[in-house]
Amino acid sequence: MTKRIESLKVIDNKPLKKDFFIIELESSRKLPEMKPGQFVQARIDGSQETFLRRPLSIHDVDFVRNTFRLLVQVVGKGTESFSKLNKGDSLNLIYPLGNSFTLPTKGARTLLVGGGCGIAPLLYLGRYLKSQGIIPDILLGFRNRDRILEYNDYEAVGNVFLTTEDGSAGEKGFVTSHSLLGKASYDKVFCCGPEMMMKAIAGWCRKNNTDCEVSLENLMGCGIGVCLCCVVDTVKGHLCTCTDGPVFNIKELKW
Amino acid sequence: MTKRIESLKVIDNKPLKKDFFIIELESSRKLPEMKPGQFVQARIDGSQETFLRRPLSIHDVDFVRNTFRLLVQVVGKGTESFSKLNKGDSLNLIYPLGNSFTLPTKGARTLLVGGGCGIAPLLYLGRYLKSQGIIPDILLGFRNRDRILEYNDYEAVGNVFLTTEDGSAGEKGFVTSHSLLGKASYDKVFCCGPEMMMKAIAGWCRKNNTDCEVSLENLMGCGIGVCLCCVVDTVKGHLCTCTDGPVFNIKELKW
Amino acid sequence: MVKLGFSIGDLQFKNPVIAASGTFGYGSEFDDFLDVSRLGGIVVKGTTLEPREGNPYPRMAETASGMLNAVGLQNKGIDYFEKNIYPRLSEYNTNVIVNINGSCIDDYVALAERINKLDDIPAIELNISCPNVKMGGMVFGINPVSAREVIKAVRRVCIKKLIVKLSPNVTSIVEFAHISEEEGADSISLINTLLGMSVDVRSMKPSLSTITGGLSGPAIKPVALRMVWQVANAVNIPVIGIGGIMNSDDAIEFILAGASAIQVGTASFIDPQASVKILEGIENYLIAKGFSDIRDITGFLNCSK
Amino acid sequence: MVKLGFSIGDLQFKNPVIAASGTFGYGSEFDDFLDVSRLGGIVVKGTTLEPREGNPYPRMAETASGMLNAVGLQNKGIDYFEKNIYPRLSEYNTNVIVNINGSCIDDYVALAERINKLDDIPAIELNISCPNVKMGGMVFGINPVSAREVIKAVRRVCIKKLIVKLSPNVTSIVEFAHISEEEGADSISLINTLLGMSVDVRSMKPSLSTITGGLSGPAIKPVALRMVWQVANAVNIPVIGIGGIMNSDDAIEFILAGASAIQVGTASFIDPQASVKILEGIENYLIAKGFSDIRDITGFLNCSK
Ligand SMILES: Cc1cc2nc3c(=O)[nH]c(=O)nc-3n(C[C@H](O)[C@H](O)[C@H](O)COP(=O)(O)OP(=O)(O)OC[C@H]3O[C@@H](n4cnc5c(N)ncnc54)[C@H](O)[C@@H]3O)c2cc1C
Ligand SMILES: Cc1cc2nc3c(=O)[nH]c(=O)nc-3n(C[C@H](O)[C@H](O)[C@H](O)COP(=O)(O)OP(=O)(O)OC[C@H]3O[C@@H](n4cnc5c(N)ncnc54)[C@H](O)[C@@H]3O)c2cc1C
Ligand SMILES: Cc1cc2nc3c(=O)[nH]c(=O)nc-3n(C[C@H](O)[C@H](O)[C@H](O)COP(=O)(O)O)c2cc1C
Ligand SMILES: Cc1cc2nc3c(=O)[nH]c(=O)nc-3n(C[C@H](O)[C@H](O)[C@H](O)COP(=O)(O)O)c2cc1C
Ligand code: FES
Ligand code: FES
Repeated sequence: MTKRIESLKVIDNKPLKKDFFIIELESSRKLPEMKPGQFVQARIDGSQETFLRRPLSIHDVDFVRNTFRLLVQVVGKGTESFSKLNKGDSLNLIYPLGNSFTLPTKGARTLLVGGGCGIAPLLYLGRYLKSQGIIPDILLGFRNRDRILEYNDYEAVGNVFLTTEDGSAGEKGFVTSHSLLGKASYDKVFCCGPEMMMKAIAGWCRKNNTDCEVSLENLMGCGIGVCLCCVVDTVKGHLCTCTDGPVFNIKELKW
Repeated sequence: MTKRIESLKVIDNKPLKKDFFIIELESSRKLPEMKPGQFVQARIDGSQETFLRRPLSIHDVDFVRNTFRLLVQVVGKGTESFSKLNKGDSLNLIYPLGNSFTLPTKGARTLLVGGGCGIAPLLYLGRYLKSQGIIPDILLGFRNRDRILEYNDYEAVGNVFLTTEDGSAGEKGFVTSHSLLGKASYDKVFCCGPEMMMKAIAGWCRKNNTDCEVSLENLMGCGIGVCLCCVVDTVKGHLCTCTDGPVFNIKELKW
Repeated sequence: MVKLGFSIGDLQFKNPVIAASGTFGYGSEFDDFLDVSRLGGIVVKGTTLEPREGNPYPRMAETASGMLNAVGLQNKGIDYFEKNIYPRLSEYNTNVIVNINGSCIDDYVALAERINKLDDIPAIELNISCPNVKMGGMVFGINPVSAREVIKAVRRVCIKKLIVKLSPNVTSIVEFAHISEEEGADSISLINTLLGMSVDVRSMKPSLSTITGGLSGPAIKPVALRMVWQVANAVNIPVIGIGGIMNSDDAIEFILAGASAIQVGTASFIDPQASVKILEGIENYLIAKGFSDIRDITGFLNCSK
Repeated sequence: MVKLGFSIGDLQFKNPVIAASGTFGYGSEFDDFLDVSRLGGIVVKGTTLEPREGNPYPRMAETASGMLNAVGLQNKGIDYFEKNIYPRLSEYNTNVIVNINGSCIDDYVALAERINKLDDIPAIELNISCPNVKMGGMVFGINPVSAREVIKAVRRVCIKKLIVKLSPNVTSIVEFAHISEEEGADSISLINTLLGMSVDVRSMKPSLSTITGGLSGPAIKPVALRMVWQVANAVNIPVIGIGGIMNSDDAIEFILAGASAIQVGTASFIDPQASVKILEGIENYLIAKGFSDIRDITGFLNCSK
């Protein structure tokens, strides 16, 4: 999979609830192969707002229109400057980066679990699974109803279940307490979200002997495996989130 | 004269020829007293493009509409970022700063000489002189016809004469070689432009025993007289361009 | 109301925000922008015995997130200060500190003696760290022997609180902190500027008339913070953190690292109100975190894994 | 065609743009972005005798125009390098330099002896300046006695060109440059990172697991440039300038100040093509200024008033 550096055209930048937004980008060249779970390193050309690039997951790809989307939450100055991009502006990316989710065998009962901006990579993953004939359950957790993102897109690729911490929508509690986890059993779980959530899901999977992959969010200096800043402590020693990950099987992690 | 720090609203940003543009700013408060020759220290709020503020002369003030204008040439990243401001954006200023031109007595034969973006402060000066019943001669020098700024505004306040270095408009040569200087004599000359031009005019004034004030452009750290970075070597020692100037009588300078 | 005060010996400061020398003039330049008396203190422009013209122009260059200066202690000398500036300063209801500079030890001693007589100046900041003068300044501050000598000599005469301002251009900042403490300094302030340089590739000339100059601003904050943390862990006198502090988060980084107070320098060029905004921001931070006294977070950095 | 080459002794470099250690992996990570063989050289990741895991996460923090890192020389050790990486490196048509690191002098000597046997490695860069390891690294580089010892010991065995990489965290960089030259270094590269620190005010914790780390990026450029200028004026061996070089103007500043070559570090994180863009920019500058050989502008800084 060849990586490239490219300035892509912003063809849409849609604010969602609260601090979230979805940027759609168009390439003037044919899009490279991109897999679910991969990410980009983004920076506004010439911008001094941040020094380093910012890693963002590939949210969804449309190879027909030659575009793809990023789902981003404003948490600091980098993401804030991205949120202000207008149609026609450009965003410079190094992409596609990282490994990808390991796709389950046909007929595998599959669960996707996401929280906050961690739901970003799950849409492209769900779409891919669906194209392989797997309709996953998708369990999304949010703080409260005001923080629920528009999940219609997710409903098109799987069966969506919701939790909110305060019960203002879906079931009350954390994703791990959702009744689904009591009832159903899965061959494969994919999870992306706050570390606490991923650890809880990892725990549940261990207990239930379920294969589980998580997508980690570490601080990144380069995104291409040279700065060695993004390490995660695994059973094989320090591995790079940007090249050995961001997707790790929980068997590899010391959680 | 009280200085203030304020974010002003950009109500117009008009590109002129080549790298020049005129920004019009509106204050939400009553404008302070501002005198010809004074300047502002500008920065885009929150911008990381430049570290320090950038000094810009007050080009023209409209106390009725509570607005004023800056005439700016793009020479680097600060001025470039200003050129990209849109209507409705804001520009943060510390202003008004510096001393001002010493206004001549009624009936004084007055010449204003400007070159490049040094013509900026001369419009407000001319307007002021006119309000005092003095119609100045205004001698403007440019590299070539492509670099001539729109000078209609200047024609409204004085008699405009032009030179271009290549003779593509007005008289050919530098301002000092304009035939006007051979014919007319003046009681007071005000000059702002490239240092070489100001030195030449200062030389002419010395020879003709004409009182002359120049507006200097030094690098500024603060603009309010505390960093002592903007000094000019005068007969009284090092003086600050930002507080003792930017306007100096050539008698004070060691030119 | 949260408590913001700190003290150097028996000298009380109402809050930990102090304006840094050479960046705040004599205070009055800021009267239009803020109430100078709200600050914990102001350190006035570096002062010498005789008037000084400083270095030739150009004296400044912008750098990435910082600036270089080569002012070279331009000031009108202690006589002028005493006669024309000091009387005005007495009107501020805050601690006014004089930053003193010399070409030799006698200069420093003579200045300290002059300041002894000025009732409204409760402290001096001994600048042995100015990189922009050929004689004195940093030359003292980067040599342990001469640093000790000048501090000792000044301490012998100085009846005011003595703050020693350290140069960061050394291998071991802790060594100079120890020397300061041993020789009786009441407080240590750091850092002064890092020695830097910049070149104009168009003209192929140095950007500064002096070739090298002092680097200040956010660029130096990580170095300043590291040194403040090292020094705060090494001495028992109050440490004043300086270097690239632009907002209250920056200030709090220094306080968590062990600084009892901070100085605001270059930030005042970009926003003349930076110092009071930092003060307000510190107060808000303490309230939000549920602390009632700034001393509860001084040196509170949690270094456990 | 302008001439861009320079040499360290009889070792020719086709141009003065070299990728800095720890920021360019082993070259292959950049194959998708540029033709690595176009560069004057690449310095591969800091290598030690034994494999090293480096420091715990977090190892990085962004700062104003820079970053702090606390990687701590994570690498798979010289055996792995020799067996798995070296064979691939030989395919690049450029000078591949190994950056060597040890906890004691014997480590450095043993590494130098191992590299002696690798025909396609024409030079080593002796890193006595890594701030992120408890033993060795910067500890050698900030003490003149141990710096001399390690350089002497390595020089005795090393049959390759020996480049000594200096730490900027010292009072007198010139002292260490002299020591390097006296002990037979063929070239000096500088600077390594400045020791810095950053605090997360929300969690009240240090941003790095190691509390302090190495500062790189444009923030340090003025300090790096000053030191390169001082060193270039003090020694007669080629100096390689490093620190905050993001574009060709930055590189030219170092060359005008006396650097025979430059290394591109952190810039490659932001733009993996930075090194070749810098190379092209230098060429264009020379053409625009009418020079036909880069050596015509090396140390050409015009310091007359
Ligand atoms: C592989 C990967 C994929 C990601 N995908 C997405 C995505 O699709 N959508 C999305 O919104 N975000 C995603 N993130 C997170 C995103 O990179 C950060 O939110 C962003 O870098 C923050 O930049 P900023 O300048 O806005 O905030 P900053 O000002 O840099 O930081 C704001 C706060 O967030 C914390 N922070 C910043 N980055 C991280 C991080 N990587 N991990 C933990 N804490 C951090 C900082 O410590 C600070 O407290 C991803 C991260 C990784 C590593
Ligand atoms: C009192 C005063 C009034 C001014 N009024 C105006 C005005 O009305 N309109 C206008 O267009 N410009 C004016 N200037 C000049 C203006 O301040 C500079 O052009 C501007 O600061 C450049 O900023 P930049 O970031 O675009 O360029 P930079 O990237 O900072 O610099 C680009 C190049 O210009 C040179 N340069 C920058 N500033 C100065 C300076 N002050 N003197 C000499 N060389 C400089 C730099 O050395 C560099 O080579 C004034 C300057 C002063 C001191
Ligand atoms: C223009 C300028 C002039 C300065 N003059 C002095 C001085 O006279 N005495 C002194 O001790 N420090 C002087 N300093 C250093 C500052 O007080 C401060 O230590 C340094 O700038 C670092 O802080 P900052 O990054 O917040 O500016 C000066 C700094 C600048 C930028
Ligand atoms: C993440 C990272 C890792 C580094 N690793 C090494 C190393 O292993 N050996 C070394 O000599 N220098 C190392 N350095 C220092 C760089 O080679 C360079 O000297 C320094 O970053 C300054 O240059 P820059 O500002 O261009 O990055 C590292 C720097 C960074 C940012
Ligand atoms: S981010 Fe640099 S190695 Fe992963
Ligand atoms: S710009 Fe600071 S004193 Fe004039």
